[in-house]
Amino acid sequence: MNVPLRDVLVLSVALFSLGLCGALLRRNAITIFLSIELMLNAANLAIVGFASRVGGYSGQIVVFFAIVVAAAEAAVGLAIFVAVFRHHETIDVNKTNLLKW
Amino acid sequence: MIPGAYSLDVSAALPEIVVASAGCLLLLLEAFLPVARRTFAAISILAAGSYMVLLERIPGSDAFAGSFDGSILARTFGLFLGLAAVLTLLVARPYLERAVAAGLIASDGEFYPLLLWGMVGISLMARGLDLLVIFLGLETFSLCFYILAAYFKSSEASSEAGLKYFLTGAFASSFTLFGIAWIYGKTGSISIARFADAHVGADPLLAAGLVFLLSGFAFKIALAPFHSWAPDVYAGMPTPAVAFLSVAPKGAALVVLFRVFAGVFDGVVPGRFRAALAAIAILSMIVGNLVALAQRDVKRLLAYSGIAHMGYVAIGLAVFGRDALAAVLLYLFAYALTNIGAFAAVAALYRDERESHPVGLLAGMGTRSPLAAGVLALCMISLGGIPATAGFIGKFFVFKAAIEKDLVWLAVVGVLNSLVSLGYYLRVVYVLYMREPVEDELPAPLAPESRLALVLCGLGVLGLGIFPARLWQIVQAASRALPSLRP
Amino acid sequence: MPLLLLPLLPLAGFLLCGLLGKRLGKTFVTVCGVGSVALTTVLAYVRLVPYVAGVFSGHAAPILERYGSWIRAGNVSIDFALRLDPLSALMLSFVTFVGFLIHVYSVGYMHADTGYGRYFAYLNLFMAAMLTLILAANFLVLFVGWEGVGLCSYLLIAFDYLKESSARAGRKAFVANRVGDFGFLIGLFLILGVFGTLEFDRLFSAVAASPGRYAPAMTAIALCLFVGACGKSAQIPLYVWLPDAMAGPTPVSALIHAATMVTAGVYVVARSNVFFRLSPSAMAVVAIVGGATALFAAIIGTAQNDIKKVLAYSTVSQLGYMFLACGVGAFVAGMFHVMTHAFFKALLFLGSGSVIHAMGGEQDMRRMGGLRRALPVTFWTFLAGTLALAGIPIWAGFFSKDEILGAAFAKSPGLWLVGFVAAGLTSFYMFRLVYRTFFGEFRGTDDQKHHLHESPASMTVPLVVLAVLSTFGGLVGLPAIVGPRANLFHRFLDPIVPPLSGGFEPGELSRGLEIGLIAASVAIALAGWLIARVCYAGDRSGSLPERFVRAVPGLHRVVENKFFVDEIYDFLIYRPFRALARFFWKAIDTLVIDGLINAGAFVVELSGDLLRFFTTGNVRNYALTFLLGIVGLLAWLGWMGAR
Amino acid sequence: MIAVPHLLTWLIFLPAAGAALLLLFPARAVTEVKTAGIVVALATFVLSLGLWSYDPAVAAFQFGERVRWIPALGITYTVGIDGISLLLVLLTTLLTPVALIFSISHVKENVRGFTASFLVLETGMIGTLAALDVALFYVFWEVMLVPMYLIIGIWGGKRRIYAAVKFFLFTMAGSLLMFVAILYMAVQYHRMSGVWSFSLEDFYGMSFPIVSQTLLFFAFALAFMVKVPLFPLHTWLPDAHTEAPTAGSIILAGVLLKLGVYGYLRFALPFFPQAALRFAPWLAGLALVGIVYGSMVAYAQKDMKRLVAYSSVAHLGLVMLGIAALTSTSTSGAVLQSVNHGLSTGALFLLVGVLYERRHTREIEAYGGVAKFVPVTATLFLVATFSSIGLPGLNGFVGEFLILTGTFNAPGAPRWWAIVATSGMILSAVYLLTLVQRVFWTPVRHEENRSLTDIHASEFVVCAALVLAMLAIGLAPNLFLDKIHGSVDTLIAFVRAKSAAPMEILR
Repeated sequence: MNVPLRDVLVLSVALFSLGLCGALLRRNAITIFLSIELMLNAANLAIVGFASRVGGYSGQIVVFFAIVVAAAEAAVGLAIFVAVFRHHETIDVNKTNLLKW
Repeated sequence: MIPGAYSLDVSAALPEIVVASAGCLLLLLEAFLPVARRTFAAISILAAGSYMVLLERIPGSDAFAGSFDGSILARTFGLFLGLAAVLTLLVARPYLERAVAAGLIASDGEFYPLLLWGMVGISLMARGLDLLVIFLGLETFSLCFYILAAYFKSSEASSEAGLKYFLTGAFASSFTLFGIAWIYGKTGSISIARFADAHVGADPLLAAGLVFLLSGFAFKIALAPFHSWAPDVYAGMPTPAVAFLSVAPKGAALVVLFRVFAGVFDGVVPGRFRAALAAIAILSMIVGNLVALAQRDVKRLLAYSGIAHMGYVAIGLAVFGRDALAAVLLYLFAYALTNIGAFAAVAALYRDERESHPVGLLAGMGTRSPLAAGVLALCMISLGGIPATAGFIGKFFVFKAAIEKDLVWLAVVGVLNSLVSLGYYLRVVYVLYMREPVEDELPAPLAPESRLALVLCGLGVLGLGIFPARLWQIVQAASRALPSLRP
Repeated sequence: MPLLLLPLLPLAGFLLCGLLGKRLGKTFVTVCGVGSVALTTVLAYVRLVPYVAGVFSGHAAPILERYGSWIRAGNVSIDFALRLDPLSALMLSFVTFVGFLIHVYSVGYMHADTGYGRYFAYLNLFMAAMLTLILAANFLVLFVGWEGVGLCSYLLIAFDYLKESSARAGRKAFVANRVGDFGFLIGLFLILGVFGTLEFDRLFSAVAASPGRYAPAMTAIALCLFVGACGKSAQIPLYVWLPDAMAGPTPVSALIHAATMVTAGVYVVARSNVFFRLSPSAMAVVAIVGGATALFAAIIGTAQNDIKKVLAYSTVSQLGYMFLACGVGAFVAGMFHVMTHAFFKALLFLGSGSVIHAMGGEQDMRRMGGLRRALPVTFWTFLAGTLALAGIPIWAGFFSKDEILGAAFAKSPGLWLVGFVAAGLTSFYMFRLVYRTFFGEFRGTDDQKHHLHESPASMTVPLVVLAVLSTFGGLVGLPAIVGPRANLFHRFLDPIVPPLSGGFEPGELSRGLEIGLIAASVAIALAGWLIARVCYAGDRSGSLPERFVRAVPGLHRVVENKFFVDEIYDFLIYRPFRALARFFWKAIDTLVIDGLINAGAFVVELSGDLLRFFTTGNVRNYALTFLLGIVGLLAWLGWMGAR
Repeated sequence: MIAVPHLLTWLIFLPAAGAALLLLFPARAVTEVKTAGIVVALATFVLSLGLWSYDPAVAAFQFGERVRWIPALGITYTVGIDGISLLLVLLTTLLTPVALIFSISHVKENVRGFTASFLVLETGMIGTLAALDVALFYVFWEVMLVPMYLIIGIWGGKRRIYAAVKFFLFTMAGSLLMFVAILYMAVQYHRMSGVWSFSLEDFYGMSFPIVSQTLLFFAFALAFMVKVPLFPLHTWLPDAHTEAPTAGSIILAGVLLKLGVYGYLRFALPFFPQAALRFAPWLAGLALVGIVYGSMVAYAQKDMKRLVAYSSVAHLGLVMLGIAALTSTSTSGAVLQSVNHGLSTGALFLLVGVLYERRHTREIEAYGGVAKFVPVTATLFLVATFSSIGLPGLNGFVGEFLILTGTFNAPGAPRWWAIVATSGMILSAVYLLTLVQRVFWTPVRHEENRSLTDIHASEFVVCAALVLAMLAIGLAPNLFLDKIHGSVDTLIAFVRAKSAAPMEILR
């Protein structure tokens, strides 16, 4: 079956906004990061959608790379969370504000 | 687009490959031959140097099916990048050894590979001719610097810096990707060269996409209002890494923005975009300078000053055009010399990296550590844009470009801001020379590398300030290399 | 022998005394200081005698000596040039001679002073400046001397600079003179504007050639010059500095503040009589100011107890006479009085100096008395001076003052009356001075009485010489009634008052009237003497004045306090000035200007301090600002797109 | 006098080279550093005497040199001097060694930095006076700020930092708009002619429509009015002067202020004649306010250096009045007077410094009757005072007289300008003689003054040099005026002609 591009984009925008809200509203670093991943994938979805219209591979290639990047980000991110956790016993971003003003 | 017509001439990417593999080599050495650590800095410098040399040799044409720039623009940028890298690496070794001695880190081994890979990422970003390469470069460098930000594991500040940089950075790059998606969707291509063919200059969705992309890169450049991360990250991050971060990626991001706008708008930025960019420039200048006035920590101060300076550069972006690009490139060189010089001095003048870096601690350094203090003062004066220093030359050309495009008022805003900025630059100078020392302990003696770095920066700042002609020719030629950019 | 040598010699003396005086000691100073002036005097007469002879034998052509251009810029070009003409010759004759006598006198008077070298340096510098003033061939060179004498008067008044009063008096003198110079300079600017030159020859010949053409501009020029004259010659309202100037050593008062410098104003008015005569109003002003000053100062003089103060006010009053003369067109008479006054007033001051010297610095007449026995020479010479000043016949003052009064009457009896009364007062306060100082019982302390002694020869000889001059000096200017060519002085000086068509003409007097006036002025002089005698001589000395004082205490207080002029100036000028100055500094400079600037700086700092709190340290806020940025950009672009 | 090739370039860069050399000395070698610095400064002075061969008959720039600097923008290193800059250059080269020699016995810490700063400053000042390329001029103009900032801030008095920063920001604020204006003019020139140039004569050739011309004029005038300083932009001056070390005050008053006058004559006036002439009355107004106001505020001061500083406001007001009147006489007088002011006020600051270094207070009240103990100082102070009051025979009078008479008889100027200005002659006597009286005369009030030692040989020598210069100008002013007025006349003629010409490019 053929999903129209419009629906795909609407979905992607919806996902992106959802992720955005999560990133802005949640306090736990991991949750925030998950929401950001959601935004990334929303972008991916949009690209795939466009790619199907544009044709060619470049779109898909971008998406693949993006997914890899996301994975790498996850790895780095978690490492950093651990480092922070060592100091604060928590990764609540409201609590990590030693550096300010 | 025609599939399959790929000429995979690796030589085009040789510089990056060399640097990247040098990074890998260092990592292996770190793992299996720790005694070799003391050579890491040297090797990295070698790599960075060869990067510059090899760039001179790459085929002038675009490689990888026109997704990889080999023009003089790339070479010029490479010069800038290599310079920044070498100076940073010179500063790094003594600094990190002190950190190891202070027990902030177990080893300084991973620092160099990360820096080198970050450099590769930046290089990709600047040389990328399609959005994919650019995005990859962006992410590569970001990932490395997320880690470098958190490099001092046992320092709370450093970890926090890492966390903040990582979260905001990821947040920003998701916007970047989203922007890429829309641009791709609207233009039907990820290759900048093809954007122009699409003729969709006024399309609102494309505009939205561009805004997302812009925001992502403005984040890396630390332009207001996408700047908030910078002060915190600078404050917590190891100083040499900050020196590099405060210069190199900003340059790359600016080049990208020039490329993309030139491509999408076919060289003529529509008035509303120009206005938006001008607004960003002004906001950055004002926020940067005003808040810098209120800073007591030298690294935060330099962060805000950096925001302000990128504001001046953004004037060039708003002006747009060949001379604007040339001016921006020149400004970047000047800024690289000055800012790295400043951070080199900061790295040399502060003993305890666990603590923050209050300006007050610099008191009396003018007599206690004349070289570092002198270079710091010189850099402050250069940042303040006083003639006979590089900083003045940068401003000179940017404002000239603005006035040529009848944006006199923008230039006026610029000079008024540099007046405000003098307020805090002069404060650093007088604390250095006109205040009695507050610490009874003398600063650590300068390591030869830091000496070299400081002297190079100092001479560079003065040299560029007094004899800018040659470099101006180079950057002008480089600006010509950007297709579809009007004079 | 060039004229330039005349000012240069004392200048050399000044340099020698000033630079080497301390090292080489008093003898050296005496030799250089007095020697230079002596030589100058000789040389001056070497030039004078043939010239004067020439004038009387009918060729009065002035001698002009140029020494090259001094200031040359744009349309201004001024040479450094000196001239010798009857007027400058007259001044030269007595300035050098009296100056020399006073130098000699000073050797004795100042012998004990630590500032001996400094004193003679200043005195020589003064001679140099004064000679430049009188020999100048144009107004700017004249101004050099003009300011130079001002400087020396300043330095010499404040000679005893550790005394508050001297220091203040010095500054007061210079500032008052500056106020005059202000007018003088404006006058010079006007002259330059009208004529394009400051050369006396060119100026006066130009005016004489076409008086009608220049007449309109003259009132302004003349009045400006007169303001300068008022400053230098201590006329109302700028006379206040002269009485204070008595803080200086007495020989200085004699030389500068009686004989020479203070007459410079009269000299300038006489010098530029061509200008003045073209402006009746200016003449009127000169005459009125002169007359008023003469009377006013004479009145004050009657109630002073300080011997030098009396002489000071008498000087002011006599200068008034000279201006009165100029004002009624009798310039020659004015200069005549300048000369005679130089003799007898120098004499009187030196005499008083001798008295003060004997009294060990005491200046208050109430503590003197009966000094004629102790100081015979001083007494007799002083008496000669008094007679001259009081205008008793055959003494010098009689001729000059009488001529002035005559001329005044011819112009306006009112002015004559003023001068007439002033003459009476003059003779009164002078004889009052003589009686209180030299007659009656000694009222000083015992050890003062013990130390009373006649001054050394170096002081008495000049007294005698001056006494002779004040006694017979007037005979060069016998009144017209004696014979048409009897008045040598007029024959010599008339050339300086060239005929001027449409210019101010002095009045004519009938022979009878002239005799009557002479009789009147002799009478009033004698009357003044008589009253003084009644009041202050004999056993009932002082009782009459006391009764008078008791009768009108207010009047006496006012007069004794010099009509409170200093206090009024202090209240009207000095205090407001100081208040305003402080206001400018504290209110405008510190509060307004710096206030605004610092306020601006503060606002900038403050806004920075507030803005920094947007960087809360919480990542979520960073993300939020990021988002707001994007929203803002989108909104902006959307809005722009919508248009 | 043997002619040195590239004389001006030598003059400009010899001091800077000397400064660089000094930095190679060990910081401890104080004596050597002092000697070397003084030797360099004196060498510069001796060299500068070569400029005296300037030929006023050729009323054009002489000793000219031109080297391409930033060819892409037609920016060149072009130097040369005319009658207007000649004397100021000589003044600079005279005052720098004076300042350094004076400081021999007074500057203790960081002598190396001190001497180096002065030499760099000298380079900046001479460069500013000699530059005939506007960009070059701006570079030198701003470069001067840094060493002066350090001199005030490091070796200054109690509130030195406040004063230094105030000085820097104030002057900077003035000149930043000039920077934009210069760029604007260059861009315009490029549009008109198709080639880039910042050279003076090319800019002279341009003229602008009155609106933009007025704006540009203000941008330039502001920079110079701050430097002069003209009321009400003067408040940085008292603080800077008061807090600066004596040597700094000498240079600040002696030369830096004159650069404002010079800049106005060299740039603002001939660049924008219509605007300049239109606003000349306002300039004159501010100058007059400066004369009266400055004098009165000076009178109210309790601090010797502040008093002298405010007297500068008054004197420079007179100079600017002469320029506003723009007659050959008044303008020549103004140029000469700025030299005079450099000498007399320099000497005054120097002598105040002599007292300060011994007594360590600038309070007038702390003195009184000291002439008894420091007679030589007192005498020299009197000479400087009377030179500054404008006593005939000394330098001050010549300048004042020319300015005043030139202004009084200027066709354009109302007479009350000169009349008000002349009143400054009375006021200057009032405040300066009051200073003399309160410091050197009147009874000794403080015992510690009895132990004051008189002026040292080194101090005396430099002060005597200044006094000789005063006498030279006072007695033989033509020596100097002849050098000046040729150039002044050409300038005025040019300004008049250009202001009369219609509004378009004259090339």
